[in-house]
Amino acid sequence: MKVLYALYADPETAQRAVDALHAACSELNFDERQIVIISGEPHEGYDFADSHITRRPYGWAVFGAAIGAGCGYLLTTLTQRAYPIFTGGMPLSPMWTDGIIVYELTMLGAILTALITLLVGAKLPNFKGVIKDPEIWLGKILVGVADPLESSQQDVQECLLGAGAAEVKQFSGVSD
Amino acid sequence: MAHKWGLVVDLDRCTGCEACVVACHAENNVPTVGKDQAAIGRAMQWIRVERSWEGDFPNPKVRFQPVLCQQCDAAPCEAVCPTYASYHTEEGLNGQAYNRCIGTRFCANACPYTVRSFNFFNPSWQKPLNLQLNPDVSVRSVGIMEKCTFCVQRIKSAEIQAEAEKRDLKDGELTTACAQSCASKALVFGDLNDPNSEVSRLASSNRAAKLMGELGTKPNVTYLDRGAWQDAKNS
Amino acid sequence: MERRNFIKISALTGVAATLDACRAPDKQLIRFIPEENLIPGIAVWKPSICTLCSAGCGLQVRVMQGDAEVERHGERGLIKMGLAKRLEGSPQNPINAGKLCARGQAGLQVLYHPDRITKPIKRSGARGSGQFQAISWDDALKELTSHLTALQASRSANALAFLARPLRGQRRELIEKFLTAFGAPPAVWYEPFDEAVLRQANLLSFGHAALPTLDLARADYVISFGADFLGTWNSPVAQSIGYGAMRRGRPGRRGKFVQVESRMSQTGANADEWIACKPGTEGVLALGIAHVILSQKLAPQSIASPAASRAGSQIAGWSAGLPEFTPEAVEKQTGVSAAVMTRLAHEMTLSGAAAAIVGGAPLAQTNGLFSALAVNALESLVDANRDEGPILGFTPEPPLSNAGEPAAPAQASFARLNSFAQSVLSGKAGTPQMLMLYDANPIFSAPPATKIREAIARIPTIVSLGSFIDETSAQADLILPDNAPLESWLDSVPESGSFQSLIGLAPPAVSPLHETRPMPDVLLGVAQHLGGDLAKALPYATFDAMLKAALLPLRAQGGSVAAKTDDDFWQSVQTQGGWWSAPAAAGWKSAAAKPAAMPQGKQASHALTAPEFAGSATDFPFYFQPYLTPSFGDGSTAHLPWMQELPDALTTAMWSSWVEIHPKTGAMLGIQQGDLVEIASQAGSLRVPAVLSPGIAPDLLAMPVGQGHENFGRFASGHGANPLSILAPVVEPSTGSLAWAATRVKLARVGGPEQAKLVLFAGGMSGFPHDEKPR
Amino acid sequence: MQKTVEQIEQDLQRPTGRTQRAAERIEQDLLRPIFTTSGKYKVAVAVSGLLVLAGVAAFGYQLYTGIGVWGINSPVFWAFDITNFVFWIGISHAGTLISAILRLCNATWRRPVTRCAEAITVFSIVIGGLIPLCHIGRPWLGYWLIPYPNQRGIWPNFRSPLLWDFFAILTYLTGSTTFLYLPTIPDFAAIRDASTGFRKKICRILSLGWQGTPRQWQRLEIAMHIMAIAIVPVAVSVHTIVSWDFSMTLVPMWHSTIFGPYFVTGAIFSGIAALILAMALLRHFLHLEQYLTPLHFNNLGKLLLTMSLLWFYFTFCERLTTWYGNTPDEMAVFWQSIRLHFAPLFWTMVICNLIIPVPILSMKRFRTITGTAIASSTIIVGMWIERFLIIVPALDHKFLPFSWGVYRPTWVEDTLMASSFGMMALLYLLFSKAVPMISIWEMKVGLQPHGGGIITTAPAIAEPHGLVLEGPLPTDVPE
Amino acid sequence: MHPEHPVQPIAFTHTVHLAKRMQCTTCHVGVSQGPDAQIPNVTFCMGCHMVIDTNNPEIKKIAAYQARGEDIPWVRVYNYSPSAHVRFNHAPHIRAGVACSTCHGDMTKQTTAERKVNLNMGFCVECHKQKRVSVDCDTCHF
Repeated sequence: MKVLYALYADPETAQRAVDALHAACSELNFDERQIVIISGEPHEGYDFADSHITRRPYGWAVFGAAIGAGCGYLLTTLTQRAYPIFTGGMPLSPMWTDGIIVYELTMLGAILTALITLLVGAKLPNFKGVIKDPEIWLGKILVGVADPLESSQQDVQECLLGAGAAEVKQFSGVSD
Repeated sequence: MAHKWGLVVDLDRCTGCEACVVACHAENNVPTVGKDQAAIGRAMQWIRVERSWEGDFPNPKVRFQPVLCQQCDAAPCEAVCPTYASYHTEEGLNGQAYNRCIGTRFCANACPYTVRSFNFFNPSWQKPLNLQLNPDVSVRSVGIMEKCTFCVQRIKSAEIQAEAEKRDLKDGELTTACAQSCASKALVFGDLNDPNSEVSRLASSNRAAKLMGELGTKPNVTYLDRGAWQDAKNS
Repeated sequence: MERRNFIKISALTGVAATLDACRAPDKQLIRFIPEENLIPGIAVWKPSICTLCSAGCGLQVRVMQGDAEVERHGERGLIKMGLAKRLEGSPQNPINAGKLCARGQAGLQVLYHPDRITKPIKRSGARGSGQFQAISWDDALKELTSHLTALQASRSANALAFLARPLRGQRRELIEKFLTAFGAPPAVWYEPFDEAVLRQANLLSFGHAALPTLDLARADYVISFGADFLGTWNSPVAQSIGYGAMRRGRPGRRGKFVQVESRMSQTGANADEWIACKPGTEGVLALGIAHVILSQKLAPQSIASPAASRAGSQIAGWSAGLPEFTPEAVEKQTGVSAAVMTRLAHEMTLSGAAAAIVGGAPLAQTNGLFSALAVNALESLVDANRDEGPILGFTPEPPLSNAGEPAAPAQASFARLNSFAQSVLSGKAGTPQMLMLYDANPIFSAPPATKIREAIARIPTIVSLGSFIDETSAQADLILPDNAPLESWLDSVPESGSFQSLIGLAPPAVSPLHETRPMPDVLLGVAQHLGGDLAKALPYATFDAMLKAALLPLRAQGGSVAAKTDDDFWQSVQTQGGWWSAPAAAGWKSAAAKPAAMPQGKQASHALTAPEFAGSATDFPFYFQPYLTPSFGDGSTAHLPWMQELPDALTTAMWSSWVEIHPKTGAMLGIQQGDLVEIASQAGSLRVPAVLSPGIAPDLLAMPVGQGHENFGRFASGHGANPLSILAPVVEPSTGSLAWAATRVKLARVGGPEQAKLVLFAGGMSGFPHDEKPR
Repeated sequence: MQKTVEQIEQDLQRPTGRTQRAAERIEQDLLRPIFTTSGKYKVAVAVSGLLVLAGVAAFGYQLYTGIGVWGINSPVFWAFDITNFVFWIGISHAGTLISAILRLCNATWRRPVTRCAEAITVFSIVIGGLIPLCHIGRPWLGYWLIPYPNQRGIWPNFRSPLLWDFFAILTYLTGSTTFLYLPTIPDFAAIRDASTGFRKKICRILSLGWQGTPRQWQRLEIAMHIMAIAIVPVAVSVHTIVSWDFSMTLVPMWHSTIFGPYFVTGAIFSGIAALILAMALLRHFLHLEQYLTPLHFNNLGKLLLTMSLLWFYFTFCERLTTWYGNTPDEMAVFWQSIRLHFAPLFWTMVICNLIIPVPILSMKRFRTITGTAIASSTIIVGMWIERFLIIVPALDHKFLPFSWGVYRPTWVEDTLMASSFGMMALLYLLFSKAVPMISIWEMKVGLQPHGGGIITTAPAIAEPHGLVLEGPLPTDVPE
Repeated sequence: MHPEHPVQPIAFTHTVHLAKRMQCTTCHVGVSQGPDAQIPNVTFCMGCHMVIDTNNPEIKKIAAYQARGEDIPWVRVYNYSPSAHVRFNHAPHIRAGVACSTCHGDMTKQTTAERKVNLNMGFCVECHKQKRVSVDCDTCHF
């Protein structure tokens, strides 16, 4: 995977670069998804940071919680009926004590689904094609285009430089 | 109708001779723990004779009270056991499955009567004392909680015998080791579901009371209070 | 690999599991061919007799098949044999009717005790060093017979002494016949607490020199002067059965029980009314009550009855109505108020069947006989001429000539031991050259003044026939170990406890575990070997032959065993565990009830003498009462772990001994619960933890007997202290028996609870009376 | 081999803008403890390692001989073991609760505090989870608590509070580990890029190939938001369930409704104290003076003050209702701790938890770093005693006076307790070597002028509140 | 734990004995009366083998044992680990008509006995449930 990119010091210039790339993507025939944006920290409130997507997928967590609750209920009731052993003059699976276990598994379900949705959503763990540049960790924002066509490489560089980058770099090959 | 084993302890007959304590040790392989362990409060007794003083010289009063597992119907020790070592059997006993016990000791803390003994070390019977061990009862190892089982091995063998002879268990045919050895007949064992058994008759006497019955544990051991001399008529 | 094992081994901490699994398996012992064919897992109940106290209760032994490590022709191996698993009372025995006391249950631990001597041993080190080496039975018997023949050869047959616990039955017959045939003096029958005073008193009052049998089940009122009849006195199991019936056995009737003692015993704890009186004045109190009955004519018919006149005549001033025992005078001496005495007198005479019994500490005073006679007089007043017979009676004599009962009145144990010891120490001609021991431990249980330890040390050869090494048998040169009671033929002639005359008989319940031989067979073997009139006197090869010969005449008596031929009789006597006369015939109206005829000649009536105590009241301010406990008795069962770990009824102490002190006395001397205190008398001193208890008179100290062994097996040695070791040799003059409650002591605190190391079962309850009312 | 400090400083040697200079400064300060191991660190690891080894040896001895080597007896079947269990589960509450609540209400000063707190939580819940397995009589059968299908057809008894404990700790452990791990993913990526050799390989895996695309940041933000919401009720439920181990029984002074909130308060109380202590130590040894500023200690001190008063409120409620109700069984236990055998311990507890901390924490002048540290250490001691005084006196004097008991600890129990502290220290030290104790990217977000998002939405002033970068950068090159 | 294939001192052949139409209870006498199915001792074996097949080397071994006064040290095949605290009782099972092969496998195909059937708790509980017998814990564990 070959990436042509440039480093911008602050979010505003990065935003301009991204807008420029968006504008130029049709005629330089590369797709919007090929635009690569990497930053060392989240930049809230900028378009390029997809922060406008307001959909907060709590749905998955609630769904996971429901699964957890189901598992809790099945676990506590079916197991007692499988081998009924009476204790303390209580019913086999009293509602109150089973409720505690159902509650715990509900929360466990929620937590695990939160974790899973993160990993799926952020397409982790993927070890291929990790773009590395030490400067990201110094507050710079990397904007670039992945695998531009030979023909449009030059135009992409101009576009990046036009937005205010000092230089255009190239990243190629598989990360170590 | 399933049996519901119960015991009546007549405090007016109990003389505090502790024959029941030794009979229980002999019948159920309860170990002796030696002087040092006994000194830190680890002597193991499934039935103990509690003694309490009242008043002072020259007329002190003493009260003996044998205390053993009350086989409660709503036993606080059963619900808290995580592995069903402590549970309620079909015959109204508070069962203790030694193999399931992992030694959390929660049951002993939950029991208001403190009648559960714990094997802090592997019990040892120096040869040939081990020849005395009763083969009908298992020998518990370190880390296991044990308690009075109403001599469940005697109950089981009597039931198997009765079933072999295709008849019902007669009242008095089956008794626990402590009730068998009690000279003054203070301990009477029997089936509470059988209305005309001796234990049912005694349990309905007007002297009957439960040890700490107000805790709601519904014990199956009934204590007959010790009447004063004058009211001999309403025994 | 089964999944469960895989989980277990790979479980969180495999360390324990692996250590467990790789423990070296028992080295593979060879297996012997079983000698009995029992069905494994099925229990067989065999009759036997309990020998751990003199009550002679009948046992049934649960025998099941099990693997035992035994030695057969020199090789150790496993064998499937019948093993005793549990002892229960034998249901048909009239004494204990299926019941058994705490000590009786522990008979099993005597059989399987790890410290039992397993084969004959010969002393290899210095005497008392405890070094023995095993020898074969043949060498042991050869050595024993060589010693005996040497004595016979040197015309000093009277140099053989035999020291044993007072036995009853054919074993006593065997020893007496052996000694007379050998030409040796009669055996020294010794036990520390032998109730000789009570037998003498009963002989005078009722004409029977025996301990009384109490029919408590019919009693409505029992007053007991010091007798611990529910714990250690006389026949505890029979009396407990009676007590249970007295309390709640008869709907609508509940007997009252009054205890008079200065230290609350386990029996006293069950009393409706507990009366403390000064030690030694119990007899005076009884006469005070008798005075009220006589003066107010509360029981007119019985006053005139022959029994009352016989028992009463023993007391000076009886016919004059006991003028010097007015309640006020008695109150000054005993500390019990006159009002209580009059009330007791009225209650006793109005409440149906009443009885007065005496035993224990009151008789262990210099005026013990007087106290016994006084209580017997009161007993005859309230218990005489009732149509269904008195509460206090005597077991009828067994209809056998040689039943093995001691000739009445037997000399007191202490007197016999003392004279034996003095004769040995005096070194005159004819002093014993050889001593044979059987089940007696005087070095532990005799007061130091007898100097029995030095006396025994002086005897050249000592042979023990017991099965344990205790303080006395440790001095032996040769030990021929006896079988355990459950492994031998047993017979018993109980002195009291049942209203039918009774002879217990039981075959061995289990076959011998070690290379031991029963003591009677050893003596019979030696007798045959020595020949002469010994062989003629004891013409039996084994002890059961002797038993059979002795008991066959009973077939004619009918009783509990009906059999046509001798063999049938012999079989059914064994299966029943003994012979007893039919209940109806033996009933109350027989000779037991009527007092024996008045002996001719003027009976010397006894006047009150004040009790004397060893040690002046100023140097030794406290009375001292050693008391018996159900678990140890005179210390002979202290080696059983169940007994050591059985909490004492009143103090809940275990594995240790203690002294009971009244809290006020303790406070005065700065003694808290569990402190280490020193008790000193004229004869010695000992250190022991203190237990503050409300059930004891402030001027009295009480200590349990049984602990303080220095050499009695792994469970008994080194625990507690022995109160008998500080007793002064005060004796009751008429019988010569030891007045073990007549020693005064002084008390001082010497340490805290850490040094004392008192072990209480009710650990947390340091003080008493705690304010919570029991549930 | 790890890069030395000098090498890093070479790599970072580039002219940067002012915020870059601050970000660079953060990068350096927070990565320094990872790459440099000072002598003191080695000594600390050695000591705590020794303690842990002693604990393992003591446990091996207990396993081989039997649990009788402890001082527990009848009726005191629980003592040091469950005291330590409740103590460590209590300590674990502060971490997640504080960082979750502070995250939810966007307190800007929380940034340097969150990871220290979450680390305490995870390690103390690990130790707390280990203790029940070591205190049972037959530890090799501990796996029976897990509801796994087996040929016997027997499942655990779900009505037992110990099973609730198992599930609660399971959930809380998963929750708090995730809550700790998620924000460290970007930091692992930073370390991955800044390190070589073995550490690089580890961090490559641990960072799960994190790049930093806006989509990833946004997903991380959402996950953290859900976690923060979910972890708070779980934390509260864990210690309530631990309190139900006691209040479900009939034991006098255990069977009371106040135990749930009382234990949760005590947990947060001891948790914050532990957090303050940990932060004070980190600040001193890892030279994070500029990140963990007196402001943090001031805020946490105020929180500690409120918790101290709340704790006293609950203790007072419980004791008053017992005394006023005056039932004989309860009073037997009550007098044990107020006046009799356990009185000295009880009053030391009150002094440690109330009389020393409240004056220190209520006056701003004393609420300095050392002040809060002193208060926290006494509170930690006080709270351990409080758990001990809940368990032992109640078991000692339970119902029937005949079977009252006396408890004395043995050396095995003391060693196990000391080794639990040793294990906490060891885990914390190793963690501080593996991961930056303060989250780097969160600090950088703090630098952003207007910062956005749940993690960033606070109106951050240019200088993150409290972070004043005085003095020259160590790598400053004269312009 | 129990070896999968226990090696016995005498290669006893159940096959041969069962072929001779002997019943299990001929040797295992105690099975219908008590908890243990008794293993007979050497005198019981020699009762027949005094005359039958005396020159078989295995029978000579038995005679040697008897001569030395020793019993045959059979290696135990069926037993529960002590930590299982199981009190198995043969008699009620035999009275209830449970065939020996149900638990011990088809002995006609086995020389020395081996644990062909996996006698774990599931096996027993399943059978008890089918036969409507109590599966209460204290039926087997006490």
